[in-house]
Amino acid sequence: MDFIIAKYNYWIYIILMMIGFYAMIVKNNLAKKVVGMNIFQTALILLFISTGVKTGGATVPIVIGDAHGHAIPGTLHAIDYINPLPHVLMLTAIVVMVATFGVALALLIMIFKRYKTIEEDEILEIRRKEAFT
Amino acid sequence: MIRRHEDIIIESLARFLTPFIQAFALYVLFLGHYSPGGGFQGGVLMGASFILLVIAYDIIEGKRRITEKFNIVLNATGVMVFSGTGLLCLILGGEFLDYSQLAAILPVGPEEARGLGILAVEIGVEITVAAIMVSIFLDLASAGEHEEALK
Amino acid sequence: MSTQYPALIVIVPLMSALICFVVGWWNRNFCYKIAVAAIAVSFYSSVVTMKDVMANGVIHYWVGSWEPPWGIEYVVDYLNGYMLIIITFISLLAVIASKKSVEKDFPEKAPAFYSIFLLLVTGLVGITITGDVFNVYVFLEIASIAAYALIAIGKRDHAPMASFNYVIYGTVGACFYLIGVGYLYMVTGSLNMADLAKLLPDLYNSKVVLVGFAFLLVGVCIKMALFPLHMWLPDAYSLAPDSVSSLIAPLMTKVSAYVMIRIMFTIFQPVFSFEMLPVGSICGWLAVIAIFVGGIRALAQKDLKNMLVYILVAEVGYIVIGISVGNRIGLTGAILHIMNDAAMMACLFLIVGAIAYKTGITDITQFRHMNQKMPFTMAAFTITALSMVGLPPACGFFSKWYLVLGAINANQWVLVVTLLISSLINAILFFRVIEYAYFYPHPEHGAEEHVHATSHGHAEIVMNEAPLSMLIPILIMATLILVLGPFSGKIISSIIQFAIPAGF
Amino acid sequence: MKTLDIIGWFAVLTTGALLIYGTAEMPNWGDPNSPPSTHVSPRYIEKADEETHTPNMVTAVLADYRGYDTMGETTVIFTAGVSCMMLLRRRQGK
Amino acid sequence: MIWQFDLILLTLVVICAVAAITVKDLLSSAIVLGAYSFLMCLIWTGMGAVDVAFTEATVGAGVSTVFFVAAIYHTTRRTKD
Amino acid sequence: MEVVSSITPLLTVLVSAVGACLILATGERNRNLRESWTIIAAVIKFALVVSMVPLVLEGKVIEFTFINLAPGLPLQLKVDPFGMLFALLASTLWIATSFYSIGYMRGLNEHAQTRYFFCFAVCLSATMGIAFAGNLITFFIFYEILTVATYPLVMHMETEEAYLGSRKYLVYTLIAGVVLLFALAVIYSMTGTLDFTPGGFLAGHGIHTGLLIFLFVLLIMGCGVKAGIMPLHEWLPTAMVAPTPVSALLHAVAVVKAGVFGTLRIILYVFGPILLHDLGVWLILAYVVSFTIIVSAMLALAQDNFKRRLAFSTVNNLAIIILGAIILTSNSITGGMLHLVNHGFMKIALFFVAGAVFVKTHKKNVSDLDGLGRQMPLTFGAFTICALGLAGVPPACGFISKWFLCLGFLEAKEIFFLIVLLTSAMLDIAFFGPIIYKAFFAKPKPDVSPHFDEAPMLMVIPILCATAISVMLCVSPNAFVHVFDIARMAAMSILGAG
Repeated sequence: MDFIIAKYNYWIYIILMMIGFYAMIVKNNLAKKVVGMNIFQTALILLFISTGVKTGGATVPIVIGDAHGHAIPGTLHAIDYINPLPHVLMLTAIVVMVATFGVALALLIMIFKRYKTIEEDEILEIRRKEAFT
Repeated sequence: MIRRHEDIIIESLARFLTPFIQAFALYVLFLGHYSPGGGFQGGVLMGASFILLVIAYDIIEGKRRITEKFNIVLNATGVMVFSGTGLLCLILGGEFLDYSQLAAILPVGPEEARGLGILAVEIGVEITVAAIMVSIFLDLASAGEHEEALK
Repeated sequence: MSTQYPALIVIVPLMSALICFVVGWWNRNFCYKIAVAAIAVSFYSSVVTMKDVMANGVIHYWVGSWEPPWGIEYVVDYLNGYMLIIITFISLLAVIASKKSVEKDFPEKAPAFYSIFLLLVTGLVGITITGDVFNVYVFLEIASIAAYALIAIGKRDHAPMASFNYVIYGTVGACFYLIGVGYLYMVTGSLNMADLAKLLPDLYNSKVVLVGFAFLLVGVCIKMALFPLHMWLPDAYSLAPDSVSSLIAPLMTKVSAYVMIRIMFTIFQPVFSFEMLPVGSICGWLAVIAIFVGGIRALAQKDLKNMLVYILVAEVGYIVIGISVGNRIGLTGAILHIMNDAAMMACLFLIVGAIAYKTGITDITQFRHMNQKMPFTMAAFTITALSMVGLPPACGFFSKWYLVLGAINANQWVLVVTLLISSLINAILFFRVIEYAYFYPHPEHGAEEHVHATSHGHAEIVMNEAPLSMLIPILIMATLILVLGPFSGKIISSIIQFAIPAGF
Repeated sequence: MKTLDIIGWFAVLTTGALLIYGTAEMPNWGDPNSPPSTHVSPRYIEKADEETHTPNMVTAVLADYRGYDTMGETTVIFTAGVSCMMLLRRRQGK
Repeated sequence: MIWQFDLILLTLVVICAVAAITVKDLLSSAIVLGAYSFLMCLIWTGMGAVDVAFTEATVGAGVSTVFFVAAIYHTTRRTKD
Repeated sequence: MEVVSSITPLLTVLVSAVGACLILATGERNRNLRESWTIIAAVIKFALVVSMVPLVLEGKVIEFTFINLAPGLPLQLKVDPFGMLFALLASTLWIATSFYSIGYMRGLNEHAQTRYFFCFAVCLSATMGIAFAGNLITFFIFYEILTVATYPLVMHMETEEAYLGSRKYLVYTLIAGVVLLFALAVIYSMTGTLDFTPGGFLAGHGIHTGLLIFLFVLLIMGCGVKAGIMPLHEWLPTAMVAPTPVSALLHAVAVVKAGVFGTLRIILYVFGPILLHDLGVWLILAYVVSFTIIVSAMLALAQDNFKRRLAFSTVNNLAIIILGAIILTSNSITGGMLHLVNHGFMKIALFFVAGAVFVKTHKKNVSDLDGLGRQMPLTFGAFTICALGLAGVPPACGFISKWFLCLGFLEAKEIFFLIVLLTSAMLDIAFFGPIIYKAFFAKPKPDVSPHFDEAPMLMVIPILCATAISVMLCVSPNAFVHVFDIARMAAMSILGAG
């Protein structure tokens, strides 16, 4: 039980990742694939954020200091703040996510213009028909 | 294609909100050093303000506010500011993106120069993100038919 | 830091992409020149960097002057420098050759096209030059997104669908890679390759490291299109515009192969990859299947470009065989084959582009009299084909030689036999084309070919060669294919043997 | 159910199983002594303000220590924007 | 951080994810995806990742949803699965 | 053995490659210039080869190394007596074939002549490379170039039959190449060297006996395809669709001789007599080639197509050469090497005759030759001398080589193989006899004019020259370029070292 409680974030991340992955490769609707892609990437972000967490009084990674916000050098301790590195990485990952999302949607529109559908099996059917004629 | 519905409440609300969102976007950008936020979040907000206008009015209005060529220039300018800052550092004799070199041309010490360098690149990020968000939205919302939208 | 050239390799194409995009909005003709100039500078920088590496050893360039593992560093060693030269050189030729076909296929998209083209090159060199695992992911995404877009504008009808499939597979691959990075980060707290290499040996028994390694590898294999994960490749590459496939096809898979070598030999030690895990044998078997599946599917194609992309699937198998045998000679062969295959694929795709540009023909059965219509192009094709078949003195033979030697040293006889049989499959594939192009007489009547009788009664076909901007890259590439072969010993003794991790 | 679906399910379940297998030995959630909290990040927390004059460590790391990543990120979004434009718009430039 | 609250959020996230890929209307899917992103951003705030949460709130719940709706506008809402 | 470093071997190889480029550059525009390139290259090549003869006779080895392909694996040319022998044969015959080709091609007004002459020159380049190859990898490289360069020549006619023939040729030779490559890789990874050494280099590396036998089989298969050893000869008769000069090239100069040359290199310079004796495989190979000798001679009897009959005769003679080498006595090796040269001269004359007949009368079959001998007396006179020479009858040089073979067999007390040799000589007479008889004594067919009507001079002169050299090599084997001495030296170097 301890095993499950101590890592419940990780279990949720695995579940989300499997859901996203499932949608990406099994779903027939292309838009659903894109949704799955989004869920997949978000789950990944959850994984990274979870690695940075510190329990035991650590706070957000912004220095608590004087009126200007700056702290006296040497007074900061790693134990007091949450690890900022995963956050940085994930900011990048979110950007990548939205960029991929945008391109995928643009492709979706192109595909719809061409085939008038975004169901994969119907598209394959159209392609097969066109290959014969 | 987004059509205009001439709904006075939505239109005036959007027009009313836009400056506030933009101000907040700038706030997020400049306070990025001291609080959550920074170029990326600010940029998305900035972009969102234009997107709001476009949704409330239509693409024609949106393109009146931010013309296509201006958008194109902004797109590239942001990344250019970022990499240009880096290149400036390189020209000043340091490594690429070594902002402490900016102290040579700014009246501050290397640490503060780094802080200012961060601000500079955050501005670059903000510009690009804002412009690109608008650009992607316009492309998606019009399915690429800007010209038709303008007719 | 004495030299800034490593930074220029990446920065110049990147900034030129921005300039190109803006300038192109006002005058479209500048884009091509900017792109060529930018990649030429990048190529020059990589040559200088490589010389520096050969003179002074490994270059560490700390971006932002933060020492690793806190900052990001460029690490240019022999393997890197070698890859950078290959990438920039082939990009240079590809961009030079792209001029006419861009003008023909999508002139109105030229600014965006060249901008994305440069971004793709940026992504590829960025992946190669960096010494940070997360940075690899970022540049991988730049390259991938650029590739999605470039593939989707293909003239052929189904390109967007192929590109969409590529988006899905590519994202899965990149995400798997990122999961692997996350797992490694979780147990080491570091993202720097050298630092990881130092920290990981103590953790080799950890399940987390094992899973991380597996995900890294699977992610890279998707990007590389190793056998069961290759489904996206044939469609995507064959439907891409000709000017794009001559860049993407030779380089994307090779760069992924480079990342694979980095993962297996730099981040992890061969001890882990080969002795603690059965990676070698799994990859070896997959490569064998890849070679046969690629070869057999290629046999079924009538379209030259479709044939080439299936051959590409098989060629990936070669490189993986070299990596998976797990000895020095095999790895030498793999690294050599990265170069040779990049050269051959670039040449073949350039030729396909040239032929399609000039005659619009891609169907092999319509290649009659191609040798008279486009003699230089077909001569280059013949040289490349012989190289693909593995006939000396073209370069394909030499990498195959090392691969075979490596497989023999590892006592992997199945791999040896596969390599040998696959050259026969390649022979059938390419001699079929050569036969059609050179030996089929009787031009079809009513076709648009300019046929007229000459003095001695034989029909002669007017030469209709590709424009110089296409022909010169093709000829350079073909010459290189011939020259690189005999010089491969020199390349190995001066570069590749230092690129292989010491003590392996 | 199509064969493709079965392969898909198989892939999903394999991936999940592999992840669960790996999770068993992960450091506990929020452990302040886990390697990510002790190896590289302490320097960011303790020195970022001093070295870059930026109290928000995330910003400092994002734009300075790993500024190159961020440049890559910006390039990614730029690439996406140009891609969308190239894919969807008919007319570009003159 | 209250772990019960956390647990509820995580459960909700999973429910939203499942809903987003099973619902038969793409527009609903887009909205549910927005909700999913928003819940995710709450979780991250709980973990102290304020910057990431901020970004996710603007991007995931905001702009992405708008993009998705815009794209659906030009394709179709219909889906078979 | 003293080693001299010189660039001449490289020049020898490059001459025809440069010639090939010039031919291609000249093209159809100026046919005389194009063909003069061929002649010039051939003459220069011959001069270069001959210029190296004195050095070889002094017992020196001329060496040239281009570049190291890998540690212990140089791309190297080395002129030793055996290579010299082959180079002499090839360069002499190239001159003859060049003149003959011009006559033949112009006589028939063939298409794609530039391609023909280009490939021809490349072939010769590759043949020189094979002759002078200093190690197996260099040998292999030129061997594969030869394969590729002959493929368009076989394909030349561009008929359905030609496609089939050339495809078959390509399949056989490429598979052989792959097998050879495999064996090479194994040997290299076991021994770390591939240099040809008189008396063999494989012994003493601790390779398992089974593997050695396997390697021997692979190598012999690899070279045996081109040499037409019996179960692998299938491509040879089908490749007869090629134009006659090509067939002459295939059968007398380049391809099959390269195969035989390679086989001899493997027997004598890779494995070596001692190792082969220890392994006991020599006897098996000897039986296989004996089988080839008898069966091919019988098959030749059954052929009506003139060129196919000659093709089977070639298979027969090649097997005789290999038999001589594999018996592994000094005399038999000398005999085998001499027969390599002698058969080349005689067989090329025979093929030239077949081509001359075809150009003149468009007749392909033996049964149509009735009375042609009286119409073309010079041609058929040469034919008679050479055909009898192949059977071992003086005054053509087949006599000398067969004599030494017989001596060798007696020396080794291998009476069975002696009988095989003599039987094959009988069969030779049996299948050449009818041709001679028909040509001179049969009643002419109605379409044969009774007047003297020789083929073009460009074709007759090469025939006469080849015949003259054949006769001269019999009368005085050492007169011309010391062929006999060179062969003797090669044989002695192998057995001396072993």
